[in-house]
Amino acid sequence: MSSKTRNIFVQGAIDPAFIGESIAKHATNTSIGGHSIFLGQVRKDVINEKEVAAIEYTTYEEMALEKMTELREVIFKKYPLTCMHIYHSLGIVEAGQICLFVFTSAVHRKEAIDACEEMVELIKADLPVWGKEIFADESYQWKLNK
Amino acid sequence: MSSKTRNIFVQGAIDPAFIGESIAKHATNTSIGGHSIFLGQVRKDVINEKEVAAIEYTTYEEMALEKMTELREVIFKKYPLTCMHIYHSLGIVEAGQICLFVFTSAVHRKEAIDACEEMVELIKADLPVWGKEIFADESYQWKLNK
Amino acid sequence: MEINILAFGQVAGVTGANFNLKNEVMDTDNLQIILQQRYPALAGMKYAIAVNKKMVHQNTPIVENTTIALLPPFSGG
Amino acid sequence: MEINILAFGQVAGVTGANFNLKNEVMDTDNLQIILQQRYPALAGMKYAIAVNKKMVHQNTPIVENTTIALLPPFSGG
Repeated sequence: MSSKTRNIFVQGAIDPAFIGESIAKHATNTSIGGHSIFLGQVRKDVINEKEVAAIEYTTYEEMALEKMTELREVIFKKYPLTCMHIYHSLGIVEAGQICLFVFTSAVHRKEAIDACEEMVELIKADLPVWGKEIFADESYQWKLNK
Repeated sequence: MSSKTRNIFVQGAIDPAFIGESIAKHATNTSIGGHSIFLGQVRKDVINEKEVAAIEYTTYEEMALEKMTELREVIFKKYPLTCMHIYHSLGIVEAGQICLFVFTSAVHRKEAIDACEEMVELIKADLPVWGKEIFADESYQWKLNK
Repeated sequence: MEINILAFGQVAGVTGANFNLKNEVMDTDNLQIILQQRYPALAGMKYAIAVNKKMVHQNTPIVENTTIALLPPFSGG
Repeated sequence: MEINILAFGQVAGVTGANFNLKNEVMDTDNLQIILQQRYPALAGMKYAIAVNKKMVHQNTPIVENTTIALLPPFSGG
């Protein structure tokens, strides 16, 4: 594999201030005309009368990072992006906190928007990550992606 | 018009730190599962060998705010959003800086993503805002949206 | 009847951002003819007309206390 | 041949995150039968098998030094 493998995983929630800082870093790239960002936030879903307090994420890291390199190549081949940054939480992320940050930038908005949406779908479908929904009483169930 | 008219305009560039803070505010809304954000950034395009240094935005504010109220209603009727926030710059925005911030949130990602994309297109097409591309030598030309 | 007209973008560069017409102006088609005579530089400049903050897509009467605006193609975002 | 198996999510809840099989394991179909015997709680639990970090979609031979992983449906994001 020729592409560099990047780590996308961060421990715990993704800090909104970090998202602001990531955006700010792109000011020096003056060929960019549009950024598209998707953020996944943990929902306090109510399941059988119990509220989800947090999701605990685990991954098969080696496989996930290989897969991400592959997915990045798919997206960069399909869309003329200036750049793409992806972060996914591991460990506990409380309801209301950010667990996924997908950030694409391109000269024109359409490419950034389409690439971001497609990347989110690929991550949900193909990345070996598991979410365990933890209820306030410490019982849990495994999250299912739609 | 029954809906409250909100001001979407900010003087100068939109600060990435403000974007981070806007995201952070949504942590208390734990029904949200996905946020979609579009950011427009001023490009240093080269036109006839001259670089765009900045865009100066002007608007017909009264009409623009009425139109935004109308566009908000269109989008909220079509998509089950939790919330939507829109900011557009007026005055000078330098190349590399953010001039448009569209931020949608929903229980499920699809609605947030589709609503954000549609709102961006509506803003580009229907909002009475004009951008004057100012070159380094202080000459200018009027921006054209595609 | 004196009508006040707002202009924006490149149109404002020709007419100024705010000006009055003392002519009798019947409707928006009539307005365009008058503007063309007064500001020859508008020739070939694309613009729409808003009457009371709504874009008009066909000839529209102009009555007392109407707010008229001349809007070149939008280029926000 | 002893093979080492990684398990994740709800499958790991049954088998542990990391375990060895000392049986002779020919291929992935064979592996599933062995796992089913050893861990009856896997019955009705949906999982895919990755061989050397690639998902397998059909029966695949298991040779020496193969990395096997049991992957329940992904639920990232």
